[in-house]
Amino acid sequence: MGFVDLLQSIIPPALFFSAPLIFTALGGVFSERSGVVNIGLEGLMVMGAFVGIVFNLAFADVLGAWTPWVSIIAAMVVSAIFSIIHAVASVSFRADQVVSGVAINFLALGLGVFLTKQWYGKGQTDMVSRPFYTSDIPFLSDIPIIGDIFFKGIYVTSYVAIILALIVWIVLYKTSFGLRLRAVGEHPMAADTNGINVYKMRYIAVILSGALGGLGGSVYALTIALNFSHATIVGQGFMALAAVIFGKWHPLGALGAALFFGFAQSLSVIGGGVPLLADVPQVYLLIAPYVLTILALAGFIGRADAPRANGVPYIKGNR
Amino acid sequence: MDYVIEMLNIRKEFPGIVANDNITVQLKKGEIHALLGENGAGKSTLMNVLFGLYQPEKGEIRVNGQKVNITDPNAANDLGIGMVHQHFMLVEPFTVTQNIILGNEPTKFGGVNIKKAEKEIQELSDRYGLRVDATAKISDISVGMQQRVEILKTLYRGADVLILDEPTAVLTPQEISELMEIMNSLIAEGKSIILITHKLKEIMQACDRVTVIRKGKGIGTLNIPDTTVTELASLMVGREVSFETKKAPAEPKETVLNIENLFVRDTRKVDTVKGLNLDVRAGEIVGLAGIDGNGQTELIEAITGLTKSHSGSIKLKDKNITNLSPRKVTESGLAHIPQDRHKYGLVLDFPIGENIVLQTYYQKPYSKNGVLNYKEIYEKAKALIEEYDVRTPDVYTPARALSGGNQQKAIISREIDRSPDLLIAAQPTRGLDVGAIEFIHNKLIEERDKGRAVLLMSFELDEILDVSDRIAVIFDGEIVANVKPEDTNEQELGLLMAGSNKEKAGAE
Amino acid sequence: ACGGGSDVDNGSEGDAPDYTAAIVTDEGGVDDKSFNQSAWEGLQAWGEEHDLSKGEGFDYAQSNDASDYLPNLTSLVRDDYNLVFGIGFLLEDAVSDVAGQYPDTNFAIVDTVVDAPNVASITFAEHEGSFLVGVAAAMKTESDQLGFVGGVDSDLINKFEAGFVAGAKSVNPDIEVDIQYVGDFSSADSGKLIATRMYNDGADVIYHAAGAAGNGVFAQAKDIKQNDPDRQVWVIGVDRDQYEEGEIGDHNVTLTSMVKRVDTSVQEVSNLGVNGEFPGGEIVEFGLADEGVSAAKTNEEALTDDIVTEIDNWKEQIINGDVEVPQTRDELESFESSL
Amino acid sequence: MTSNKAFNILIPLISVFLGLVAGAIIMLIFGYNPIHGYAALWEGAFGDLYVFGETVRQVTPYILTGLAVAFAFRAGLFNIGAEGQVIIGWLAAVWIGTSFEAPMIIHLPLAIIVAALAGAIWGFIPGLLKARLGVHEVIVTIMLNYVALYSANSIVRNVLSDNEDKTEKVAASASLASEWLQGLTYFSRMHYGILIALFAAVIMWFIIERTAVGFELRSVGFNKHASKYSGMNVPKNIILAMVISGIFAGLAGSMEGLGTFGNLNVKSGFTNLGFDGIAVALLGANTAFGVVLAAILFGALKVGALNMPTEAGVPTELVDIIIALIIFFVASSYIIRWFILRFKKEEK
Ligand SMILES: Nc1ncnc2c1ncn2[C@@H]1O[C@H](COP(=O)(O)OP(=O)(O)OP(=O)(O)O)[C@@H](O)[C@H]1O
Ligand SMILES: Nc1ncnc2c1ncn2[C@@H]1O[C@H](COP(=O)(O)OP(=O)(O)OP(=O)(O)O)[C@@H](O)[C@H]1O
Ligand SMILES: [Mg+2]
Ligand SMILES: [Mg+2]
Repeated sequence: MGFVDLLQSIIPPALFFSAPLIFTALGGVFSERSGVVNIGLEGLMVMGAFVGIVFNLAFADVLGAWTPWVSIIAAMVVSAIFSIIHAVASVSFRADQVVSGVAINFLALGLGVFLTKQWYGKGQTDMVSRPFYTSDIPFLSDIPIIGDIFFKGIYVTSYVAIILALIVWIVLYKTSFGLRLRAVGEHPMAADTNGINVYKMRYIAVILSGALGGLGGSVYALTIALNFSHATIVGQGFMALAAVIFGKWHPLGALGAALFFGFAQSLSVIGGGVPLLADVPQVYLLIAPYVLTILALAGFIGRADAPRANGVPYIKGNR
Repeated sequence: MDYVIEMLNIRKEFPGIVANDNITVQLKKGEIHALLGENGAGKSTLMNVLFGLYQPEKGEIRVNGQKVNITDPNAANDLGIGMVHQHFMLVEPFTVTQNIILGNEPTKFGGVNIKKAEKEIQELSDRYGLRVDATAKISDISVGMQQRVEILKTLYRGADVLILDEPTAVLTPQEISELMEIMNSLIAEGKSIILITHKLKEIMQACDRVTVIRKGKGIGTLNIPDTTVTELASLMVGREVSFETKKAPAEPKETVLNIENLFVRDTRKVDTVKGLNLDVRAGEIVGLAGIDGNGQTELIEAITGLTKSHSGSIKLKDKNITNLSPRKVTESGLAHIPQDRHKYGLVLDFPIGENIVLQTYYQKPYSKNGVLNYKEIYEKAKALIEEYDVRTPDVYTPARALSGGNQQKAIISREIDRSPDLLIAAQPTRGLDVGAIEFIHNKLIEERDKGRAVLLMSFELDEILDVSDRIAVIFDGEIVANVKPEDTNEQELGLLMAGSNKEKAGAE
Repeated sequence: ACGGGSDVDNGSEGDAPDYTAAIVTDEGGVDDKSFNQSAWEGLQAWGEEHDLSKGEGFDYAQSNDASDYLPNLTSLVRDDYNLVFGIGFLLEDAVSDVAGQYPDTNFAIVDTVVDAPNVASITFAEHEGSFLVGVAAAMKTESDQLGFVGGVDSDLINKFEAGFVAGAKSVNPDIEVDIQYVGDFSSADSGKLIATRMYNDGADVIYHAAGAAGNGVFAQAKDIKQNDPDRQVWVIGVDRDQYEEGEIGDHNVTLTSMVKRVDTSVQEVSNLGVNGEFPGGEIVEFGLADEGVSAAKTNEEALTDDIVTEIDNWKEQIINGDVEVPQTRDELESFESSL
Repeated sequence: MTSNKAFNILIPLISVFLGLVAGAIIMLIFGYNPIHGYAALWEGAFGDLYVFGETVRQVTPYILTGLAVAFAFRAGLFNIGAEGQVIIGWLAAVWIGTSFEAPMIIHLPLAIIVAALAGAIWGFIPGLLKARLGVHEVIVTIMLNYVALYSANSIVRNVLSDNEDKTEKVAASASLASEWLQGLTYFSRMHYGILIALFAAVIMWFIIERTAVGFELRSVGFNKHASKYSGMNVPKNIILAMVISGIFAGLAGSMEGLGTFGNLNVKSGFTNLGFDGIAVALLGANTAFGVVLAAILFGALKVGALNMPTEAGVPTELVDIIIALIIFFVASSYIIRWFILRFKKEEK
């Protein structure tokens, strides 16, 4: 297998693996940048996957080709609403945000599987009939080499994810909304005295993380898993959280980290069939993404400074 | 009426405490109006009410004669009221401009138009002589400039009334007089100012009228020309106060702390202590005077073992303690009242009793073979709390629930009780009221009289001048002068602290 | 249809037996589209046959976790079921333990062997079924390149692999089979990636023996078909007839499936129990002859007559004993050299 | 004022109560009879000696993983990695248990100690990285969970067996299983590990509350700066906390390897013991005694849940929802506290 072939068999899957992580990690960036720790990303993804699949199954006949798109929007909406629980607990009720996030994880999985059993009478849904399919990007895919590697047989959602990361970067760093959001996560009282409603900003940020987590979960479900069960989302949310921290709470950093995870993961699966790596015992390929992340953190990424007020409930009037 | 602001019969309660009890303040247009009171008197609370951060339980606010309801800081802004808070409200990783426009951003195509804002702010700064670099990051600029940023922030929002909450507490004498000038130029532009302070001299110097608050109650408003420092002081405290700390002349003995040619780097790997030499002898209090950021923090951290020095030596009673761990340094006979009592001095969630043994928990009788003896610990704590008059319901109460002054007393009791050879006190009276300050000053002098060496670091020149037997001025990581308090004054000290000595030396 | 083939049920038709049976699933419910579901269907059919209803005469207990196997088995024993099935080799230890504890109860284990006098071990000749789908694949391929995606690299799945390769090479010794294991039976994403690579590398028929991970293989095949309806991509399903999984628009990418009649086996073993002929301590193997394993022929469009003929031809030979299908990689090697 | 101690007991109780009420409401909404549902749950957890034994069996590792998470929490660290430490401890225990035979008095303690050590190493890595390089322990422990899972699978397959998906059973001399206990409980898998778990809880209580080491750990957990100021070695304490945390989790793994299962399977996913341990620790307010009570509650809920589908038709996941809500209520203790205080005021 030539090098280009190798890239061609690794890059598109890497992009497809990364997309759900990118979406969810961007949600995490919003939430944590506003000062709300979000361990609940996993649960938000579960909710997104559940809703995306259920919606897809229910409306495939009505919506036709639009089904997957409408499904992920439905998943975003429902997960956004679901995330309000975390917002209420950690913003209004001054809950320990880690604890509340853990509760979100348990709750989403419990509810998802419980409702699946209620509605379908079994522990997993059917396969959706209208998932996302890969496509070639017109024109770009005709570029030699580059086109083959980056623009052939790729899910549109992967591009959406990358573009969204850029948008989030612009929103956070170039708009007044972003300035306010970051201020709330660094020094909520300063923001408050500048007339910014800290609670509102944090609610918005958590709800955005819900929407994006739901998007991540539903994209995972509609590109990769194609049905919903207790085993659909297992740890991807935690990987997204890791991408947030690895990426130093920066949208483009999170994008890079998620792409790295996706690349490493696709390499670990594909590697078995790549002559160069065929002799490497599979376990090394499997653990490579995780070990590399640790080494990167220990070696050159180093200390990551969280937003200063991350995890601290804001109590108005407290000095 | 020509009052811009009237706060009439304001009452504000916090759980278990009436912070403002029927206070009235009226601000005339174009005046500098002082708000005077002890710590905890309720000054900040009153102003936070005016700024919309708190809602009063009772009372009425009028702006230009109109009754208003100030629900939040935005409402205050709209009414032309701006506030510079006691603790700066600046987002450190942001630039000056970002901080100023926050919440009020000019936009272009939906994005923040930062270029335009920068230009506007630079212009505004120049107009009032504020000398602020609009593009600098807050974490990179001095405290003085941070304060000017805060002032700029109110001006940018078009404030006509500025509330300055203890703006001088963190400034050098020179910076203070600069601030006074700025205030005058603001008045000249038609603004009105409320200045909170408990420094009487400043009030006499800069203000037109003063309202005195004591224990949440308004005592009255006076015209500055009609009053004196002594009158204001007794109004504020409610009794006669002596301004001089009484103490016998020092009798310095052998050298306890000896620092030679010390170099220390800060977290950014920049030298902040550069070849510093300092001696402190038994039986004397050495005051370390200097503007914040000239290496005093790193110096103290290096002595106490919290930071490593990279060359030079520190000796405590002839024992070399350079780069020993904090534990070893403590055991060698050093006690340290830290600058930031919440960050370093206390584990706020521990009971007071456990805070009392924070450095000695592992020693007998507090623990034996690694097992704690709570009976001994709490007995000790009870004894100290009694002796130092720490007001707390009991020794099991978390330190967090104590007032600032009582927290500080607990720390001091712990440190002094270890009978150290050297006591380092960093800003020991910051944020405390007159009573507590008196108590602490007397304790320091008492320790001196017992033959201990005391190093007192403070940004308050009054304190340095009152308490020290000798003053070491630190500038740019070096001791640039050693002077006796009786041979100097605030003005001269201020100049030394600003490096006049060194510059002169360089010029020669 | 094949349930009727057993000769034991005639006498007991109609009257409710005092013999009761239940199954314990492995991780995954009775709706897993795989052999938990198959087993439950078999038990339900058996219940119907004897006029029993769920909870009265037959039932199931679902395991959510490996630690649930034993309590589930035990609770069914203690509910006085006469015969308790452990569905799947994962339950081997649990069945072996509980069989020792309750020697008076009958147990059966599917897909592996537990050596105890009160346990019937139900196995299937997966290698033979795999041989037939290998034949189909070899007939269908245009690139002479096939893929095999296994779940976990174990003796059981190696049987599928060996049979498949043997079948394909028997038709055309030049065919290459690209073999890769997912590492588990659940990672559909990994399954999809592996399939992506195999199809990219030129394989046009992939046989998966990877449980839910195999869903990824279907997903990838359908994806290719969606983009390029003219391209030749096929999947061979496993355990049940996975025809449904292959539907994509007007096409269907499921060439055939290696069907394991777990349902029949459960039904038959239960009936043996009813008749007092419970095969305790024995290994009951279901193979081609009794339709215990087979190649599904649902996709008539894809499975042309000559392919079907060829399959039936080889099936004959295997049943006759003319062809001995290899079960391990070693056996495969000597099989290949004998070609 | 209602004292803090009273709140610390009251709030978990109220949370559990509210969680169960919410569960009942959900059952009503979906047309189940909550009384039947909860009766089935109770029956399934305590109805007879067999299920009681099974409940104890489930409680055992929960106590240990709960302690693991709680211990780290007390030192200000969030150990999401208990999961991986469980797997590694399990692997180590089984490795020792299957590799040789020796008198029980040596073999069993050795297997347990090696499991604890393995867990300790798995805790040491994130502890070291946190203490020396400031690397976030949450991310390192998440990563190590996967490393543990895949490595253990590979070792089972390639080292401890000949390409099988499980190891042999551990030698009788390394087994925690007890015929006596099994006989007593109609062959439940209850084993002697519960004694180890309870003993570990006592150890945690003693270390944290009674020793100078515990004093340091708690101090570091609350305020690193003040701890450093007062002469404590903060990095050392961070590492120590993670190591001890890992030991508890490693022990939990040995409970499964030497007690419940007696071997190690290739796992397709996590055991969830470590993740559930987070919930146990949080409900137990990170105290040893609280963890034991919370583990009993969660163990009973999990085992009892198995009985709900058959007896009352209620899906087992209802229990997960209830657990989630309980944690949620514990998290929102501020609001519960507020309600209590208001209630009291109105009474007066
Ligand atoms: N958010 C709050 N909650 C409870 N009590 C408060 C709060 N803010 C202030 N207090 C209390 O109200 C009283 C007045 O406080 P305030 O901050 O107004 O005093 P101050 O005069 O500004 O003192 P200082 O000179 O220390 O700034 C103090 O006893 C203080 O403890
Ligand atoms: N977090 C808290 N929890 C409980 N009580 C508190 C808390 N913070 C402050 N208090 C109470 O509020 C009162 C005022 O505290 P504060 O620190 O403002 O005192 P202060 O008036 O500034 O006194 P001091 O001059 O001693 O600093 C204290 O007596 C304290 O008991
Ligand atoms: Mg104040
Ligand atoms: Mg105070």
